[in-house]
Amino acid sequence: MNAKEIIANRIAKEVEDGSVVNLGIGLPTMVANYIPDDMDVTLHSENGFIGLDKVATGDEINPNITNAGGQPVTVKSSAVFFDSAMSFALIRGGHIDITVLGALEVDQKGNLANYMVPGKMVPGMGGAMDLVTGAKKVIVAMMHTAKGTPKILKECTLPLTGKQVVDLIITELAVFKVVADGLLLQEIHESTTVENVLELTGADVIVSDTLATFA
Amino acid sequence: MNAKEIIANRIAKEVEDGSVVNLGIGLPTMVANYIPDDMDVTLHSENGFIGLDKVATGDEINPNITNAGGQPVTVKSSAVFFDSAMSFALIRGGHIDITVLGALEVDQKGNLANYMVPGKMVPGMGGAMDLVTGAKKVIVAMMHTAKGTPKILKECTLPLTGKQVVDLIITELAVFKVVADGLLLQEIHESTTVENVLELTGADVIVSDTLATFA
Amino acid sequence: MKMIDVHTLDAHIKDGMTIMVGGFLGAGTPEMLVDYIVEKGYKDLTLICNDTAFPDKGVGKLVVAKQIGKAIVSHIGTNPETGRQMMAEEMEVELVPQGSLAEKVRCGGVGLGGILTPTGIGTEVEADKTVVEVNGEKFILEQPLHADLALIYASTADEKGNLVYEGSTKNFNPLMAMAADTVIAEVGEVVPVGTLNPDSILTPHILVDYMVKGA
Amino acid sequence: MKMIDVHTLDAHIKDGMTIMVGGFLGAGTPEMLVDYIVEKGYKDLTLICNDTAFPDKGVGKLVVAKQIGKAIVSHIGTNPETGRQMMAEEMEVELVPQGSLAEKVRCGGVGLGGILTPTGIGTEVEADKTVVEVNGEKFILEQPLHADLALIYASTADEKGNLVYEGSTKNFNPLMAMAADTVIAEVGEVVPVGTLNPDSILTPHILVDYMVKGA
Repeated sequence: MNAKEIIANRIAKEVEDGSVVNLGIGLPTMVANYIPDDMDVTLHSENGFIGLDKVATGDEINPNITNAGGQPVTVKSSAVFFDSAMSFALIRGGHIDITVLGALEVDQKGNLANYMVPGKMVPGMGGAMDLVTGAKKVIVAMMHTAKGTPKILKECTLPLTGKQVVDLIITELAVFKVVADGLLLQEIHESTTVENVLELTGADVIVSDTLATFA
Repeated sequence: MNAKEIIANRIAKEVEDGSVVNLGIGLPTMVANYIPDDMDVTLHSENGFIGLDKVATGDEINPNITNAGGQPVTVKSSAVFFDSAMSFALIRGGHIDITVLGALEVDQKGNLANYMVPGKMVPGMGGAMDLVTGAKKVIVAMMHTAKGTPKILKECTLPLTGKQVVDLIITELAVFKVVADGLLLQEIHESTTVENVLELTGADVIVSDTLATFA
Repeated sequence: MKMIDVHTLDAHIKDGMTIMVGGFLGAGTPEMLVDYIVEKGYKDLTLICNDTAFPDKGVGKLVVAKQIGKAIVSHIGTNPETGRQMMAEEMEVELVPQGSLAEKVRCGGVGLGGILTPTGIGTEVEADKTVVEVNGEKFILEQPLHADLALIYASTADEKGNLVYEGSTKNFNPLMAMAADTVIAEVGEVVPVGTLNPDSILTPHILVDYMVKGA
Repeated sequence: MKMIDVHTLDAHIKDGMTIMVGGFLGAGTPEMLVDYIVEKGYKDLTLICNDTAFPDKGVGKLVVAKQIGKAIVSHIGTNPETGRQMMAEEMEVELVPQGSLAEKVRCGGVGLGGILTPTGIGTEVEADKTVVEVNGEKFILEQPLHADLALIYASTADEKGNLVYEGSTKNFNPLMAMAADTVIAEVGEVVPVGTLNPDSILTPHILVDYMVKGA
């Protein structure tokens, strides 16, 4: 597995049978590939449905059924379509169990920045601000550093997507839980060391007494 | 025609082709009987649909299609059903052209009282407060007096359903328009006189220069 | 499986609970669930419903059986027993304009802290509520309602719990399905997954905890 | 008849207007109506839409043609031209969290003065907005959006203007249908009145002013 596959695979293990999950565009979307087929997981698509299945190909393509990235997709037989108010009713109302999003920066207070770099790149928050506010569990999925520069910080420098909202940070090197005093390093990837993770992390890290490794 | 029929018949003349109308329970409901069949009028039912037709009888009865009084009704082929949030979205959002309601009291400022008599009778406002707030035109349909006691007053004494909301007051004796200085008497029933109307009205009345009669 | 026997309901109900019950004058009320609560005699319930229906229909039966400590409703006029208990101070009644009630339930379900409505300005509804002025216009801040338990009725469900409400039985049912810790749906018919039109499902299965097969 | 030819649209559009356009990354956007506005070169438009789609799709074409003075959207990342014009100060962009945007449009359509949302608390979205504290929790007061013109897309309409939106094309379309002075729907197919399922119609005909037959 490459780094992104390692992240997606590890995040998939956070998903429980019966849960409702929203996967952000890009890397988070890959999580779906690692959820066991026999598990009853409902994927929510912020553009207006639950029951997202996979990217459509060939005859499956219906221009009226697309995902939050605008791609034609297929849906499960139990899918339900609704408008944007209802889609965010589900998000803000606490009806989504897990949301997985990417990050530009994340910090030890659980702050997340992922929607703009002032003066450079301003994609906009889309549904991310509502997702981090409303979902029961917020998981950040990202490469541990930006070409060696830490993205996990004591305090975010970029405009925030959400304040004190992140529950878990999962990278190709580590799994952190956001706790009161900083980030609790719960797992490291089998290919790395605690020292290496600490070096590449710009936040206060507490190494768990029960530190485990993941593959 | 009896008094109520006179009122319903006169109110029906306020309804224009293409308009959307909400008729309250009781006397206002009778207005529907006097709207010409060739007129395209859409009746809104606050419990959740547009396209109300008439009270259902025999085989027409479907317990899942009832009006705001709980009676089974039939609907037009263009009917649309929705939940209570959408029903009041239409009401509050200004998408209803006319609402016709009964009154316990109405006054020359356009205040309406029709939902309770403290200590005696408290049916509740139901949808009336939203209707008088949101409908483009609010018509009060009522008997001119309560057994001789004026119901049209300088100022309501009962708790208000709405403040400065009434546009027209139509009784078996008169049609009043609520204007800045009081009530403008626009029409009297052919069976009565201005003097009689004034005697039975407890408000400041301005008799229109173009006073007309209705049948 | 979400399908349960009505006799297992006791696991989800207790005295003093706040319950939402769908229906408008009984239309769209889960009568079997209501009957079970009457049979088992749960008491001191706070009831959130559009109205208190009729003495022998819908939630009116709970009033007659003196099981309601407080009712939050828009209308009680069709159930004289509600008025009697209210006057005798045996039961508390909080009257809410119907459109505001719908929005309050919606707020509770969609994660909003409240809405600003013009409905009720200048009336007794203003009392004890915060009035907010926005751009020179006055609005009442109506706060969310949330319940421990929502009892709803749907004409048709699929085996996964997606719900379709026929005709005017929708009313408060889809709103309440979002606004309670536990949602139990009495359903008229159960069909296989994939049979329902995914564009007609107002309540996605992720909102429904249990289902009881109704009459 | 509500059905009009696209070439008669000029009666309803002018420079400087505020327009709402349905669609999510172009899915559910009335492409024919957008193309007509591009063709006729209307300018200084204020655009309310979920996003600015792609340069060659949906409302993205209006951006590329420099017809937008201000865009109120949740996301611009898929249309580099929006970012360029924003940086160059050729166009103003107001970014709104998607769930808040949906509620703002809804408020404009349903007669509410605003909603209180937790989304955006602690972020730059708070700037210039009123923060209201209710029961110790902070919320942003998001105010209504209303437009001069809403351009929406529906898969199927009946001859009276009832609209059914297939799959994920719903998004903002049903919300915008409530929130504009004039509502024009581009429809894929027109069927006789009575053919549509009255429980699947998200936009009742009373909200639709005109229809154009789309591709």
